[in-house]
Amino acid sequence: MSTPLLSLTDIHYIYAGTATPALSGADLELTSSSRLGMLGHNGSGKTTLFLTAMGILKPSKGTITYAGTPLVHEKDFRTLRAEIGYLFQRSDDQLFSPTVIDDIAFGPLNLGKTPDEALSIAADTLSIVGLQGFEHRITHKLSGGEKKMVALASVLAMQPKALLLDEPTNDLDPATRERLITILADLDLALCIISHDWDFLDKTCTSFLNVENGTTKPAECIPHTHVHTHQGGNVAHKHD
Amino acid sequence: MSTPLLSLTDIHYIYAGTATPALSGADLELTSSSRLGMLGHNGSGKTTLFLTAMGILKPSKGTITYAGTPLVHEKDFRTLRAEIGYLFQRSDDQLFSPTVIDDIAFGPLNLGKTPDEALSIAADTLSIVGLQGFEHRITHKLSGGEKKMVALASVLAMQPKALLLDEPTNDLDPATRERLITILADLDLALCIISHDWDFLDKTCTSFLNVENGTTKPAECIPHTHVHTHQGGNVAHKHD
Amino acid sequence: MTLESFAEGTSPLHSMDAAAKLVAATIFSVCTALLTTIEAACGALLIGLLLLGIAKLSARTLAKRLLFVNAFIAFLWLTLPVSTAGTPLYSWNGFTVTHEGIHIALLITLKSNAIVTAFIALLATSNITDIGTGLAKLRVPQKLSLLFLFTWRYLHVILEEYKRLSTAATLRGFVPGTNSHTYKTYANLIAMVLIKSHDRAERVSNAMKLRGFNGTFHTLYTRQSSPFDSISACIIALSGIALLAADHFQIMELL
Amino acid sequence: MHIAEGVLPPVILASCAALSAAGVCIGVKKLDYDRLMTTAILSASFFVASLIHIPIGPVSGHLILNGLLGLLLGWVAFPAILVALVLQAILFQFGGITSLGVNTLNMALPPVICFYIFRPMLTNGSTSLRFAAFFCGFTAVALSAIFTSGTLALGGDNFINSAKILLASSVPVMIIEGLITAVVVSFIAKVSPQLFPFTINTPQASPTTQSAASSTAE
Repeated sequence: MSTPLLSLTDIHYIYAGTATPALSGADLELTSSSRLGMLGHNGSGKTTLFLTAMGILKPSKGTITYAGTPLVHEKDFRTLRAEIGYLFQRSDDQLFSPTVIDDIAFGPLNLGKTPDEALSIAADTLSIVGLQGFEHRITHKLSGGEKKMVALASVLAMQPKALLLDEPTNDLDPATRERLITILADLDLALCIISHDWDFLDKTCTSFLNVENGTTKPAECIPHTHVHTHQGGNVAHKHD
Repeated sequence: MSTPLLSLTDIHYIYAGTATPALSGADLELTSSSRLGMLGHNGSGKTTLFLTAMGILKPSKGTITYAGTPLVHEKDFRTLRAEIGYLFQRSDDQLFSPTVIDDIAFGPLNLGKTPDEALSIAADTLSIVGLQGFEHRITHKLSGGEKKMVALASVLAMQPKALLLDEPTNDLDPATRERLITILADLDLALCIISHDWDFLDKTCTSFLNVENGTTKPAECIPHTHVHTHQGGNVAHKHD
Repeated sequence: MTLESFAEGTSPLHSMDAAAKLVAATIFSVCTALLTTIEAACGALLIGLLLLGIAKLSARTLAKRLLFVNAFIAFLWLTLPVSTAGTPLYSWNGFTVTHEGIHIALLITLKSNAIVTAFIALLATSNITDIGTGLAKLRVPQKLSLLFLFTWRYLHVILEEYKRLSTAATLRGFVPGTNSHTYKTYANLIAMVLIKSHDRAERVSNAMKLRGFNGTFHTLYTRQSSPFDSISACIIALSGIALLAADHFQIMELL
Repeated sequence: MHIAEGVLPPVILASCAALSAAGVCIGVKKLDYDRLMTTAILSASFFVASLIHIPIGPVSGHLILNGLLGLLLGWVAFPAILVALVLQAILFQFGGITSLGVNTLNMALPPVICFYIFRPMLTNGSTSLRFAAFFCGFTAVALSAIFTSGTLALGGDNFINSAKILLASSVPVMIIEGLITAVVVSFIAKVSPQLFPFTINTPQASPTTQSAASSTAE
């Protein structure tokens, strides 16, 4: 096992105005070669754990360590944010520039790249996600699948060491979903993926974590999804 | 088979500024006892078909008939809108009133009920969705699940003959999802449900329609989801 | 993020009908704004503080809020005493502080704080939804009261939308500074929020149409104010009017 | 730029309230029920913009964006701003009941004026879109600052110094509002021009001037 890149220990978090804590003692560890799938119901705390890792939510208790350094204050998270990419569940929450190129160049510019460097990085990243020539398209008018790929490109443009992906296959058509699996497989970085799409997790991850009621435990076994079609689906019946 | 309540034939629609039509020859038929599940990928045209049925989008070609009368102009759709309820994918788009009671009474008042009648309908409807006493709660302070239930109540308050539901289980926690299944099963009206949640469709519908690239075809069989767990899920492997 | 800092509470002012409080606050504020004597302004401030006492609000939040309101007043204290002509009180380096200058600055301070304290005690103790309903009951044009209520309803949705976009910017290494990249980024965030808001407005309008809306809002509100509410509102309003009368006839000076 | 309660003499408060009432009446007349929701959601987004603090050197200021509001709403800016000011008064005690009229007038009249000055420029494309939008944002805030200091100065000679300081301190805000309005207007013109109640002269897509890199390099 290599040394951990990111590690969260005993994280507690409660949203203001709610009674039950969203996280109560959750742990998460990523190494530079992790491919970790996160399973759990809606509201079990998966997204909260991601937002805590990125320093967006401040845990009431628990420690976050990145590359051996404990992170506490807002400023401490800047290096982490430069090196860990976060893909939002809804691309509409992630993309806010008029054109694709603006959005992709945004991260590199924040990291201090020159406009010319940012442009060439953007062009490279677009070709990784298979959207060559999309530079001047209007982000708001892209299809759901295209938006997801632009969002991924905008994160990859920061040349991160790890990616956190929140429900990346929601709203994807099957072709884009397949393309995403291929792209992720080719990336040489750590992945941590929240998904309800077990088949997708099976194809992209090598270890799994169960999140339940705000706590985490490694999943020894992964539930698999099998889909079959059969006659008589229009008659009420049950499967076990 | 009873006579159709709503029928859409050969519907074509293209969004302004796009190249490919969203609908190209779609059909939909609901009888008063239909429980129809709509399957299809994102962008296949399911929501567009719903919006066309309600007269929000005007098809470039095709006919819409409600209770035997063809509908063409904006005015024609008033009866249909009074008798077919539409549950939006996002509850925040549907609930615009400051308090729950205002929202639920809105439909009945528009249908010409007196304030007193509207109040008593609202109380009844709230108890159907299990939110007794929520009348004076402030809408924006409700949880996601509560909002969905209030949105359902606001539609049921119009005492519709049919319901169109667009992705009703998105963002629902498992308990609210179960409650929704029970509520829908107890309703004595026609249902047409768009959902990616096959298990939910299986539990609520009796016939199914596939939507693909803007066309529809009845699904003879419904794909089922089966989940099993087994050891060794963390080792790469394949199932067929 | 809770915007209604004072709306939660159990005091008699919290449970009072918003329409009655609106009337009381308006009459009291107008009367106080018309006061010209220090004595009457002190009286108004006392009433304001008394109301605050009844409302039992969090002292910390209250102190912060009053401090903020007094920032503008403090700014007037810097200029008014030296730029008002009148009897010199004190001279320094060519600046002359006048008696009249101090008087007017003091009067403004008292009046301003009197109005604000009464306003917080009366209106910040209602939630916005009740105030909107109160406005409707007071026959404010329906378009205005609905505009008020709908603005409040969607403020939260839009605030959340903005926060998600701004989080997205933070996560991609955005650190605001005084430079054109920062201003451009904020402008992009705002433009995106506006465009999404407009799209949302269209969906909401459709939702209204689908529930039979055809241009007329029907109202549910028939509730009358309780006698307790009316009497309390009258007392507050009358105290303001009494102060104004006292001020006008210079009763204080006669005493 | 809120004038606090208890500062101005009654005559000024009353006449400003009357003028505001007239403006609000015109706005309400022009606002039909079908556009009510759109207006409410836009005024909510402007309220949200006013909560955004933007760094200006060592301090920070909040956005006003009333020039942009004027372009999107015209006379309806009056009721929209009235609603926003009432909310600000109740929630944060910025201003109050007696100064509501003067504050509404000072904040809402400039956007209406800007609507009439800049709408023609943005429609016929005689001036560059960014340039016209910059001056729209700049002018609206400048006029608001002038009106606010003007009403303060009308309050008596002794307020003139305060008025001057207020005006001078608003200059950086005017420039930033101009910059932000310019970017927002060209963004909306490109992505969703139907937001404007008039036909906006959409800029021709020229890749070299529109890329992120070149515009941030300005």
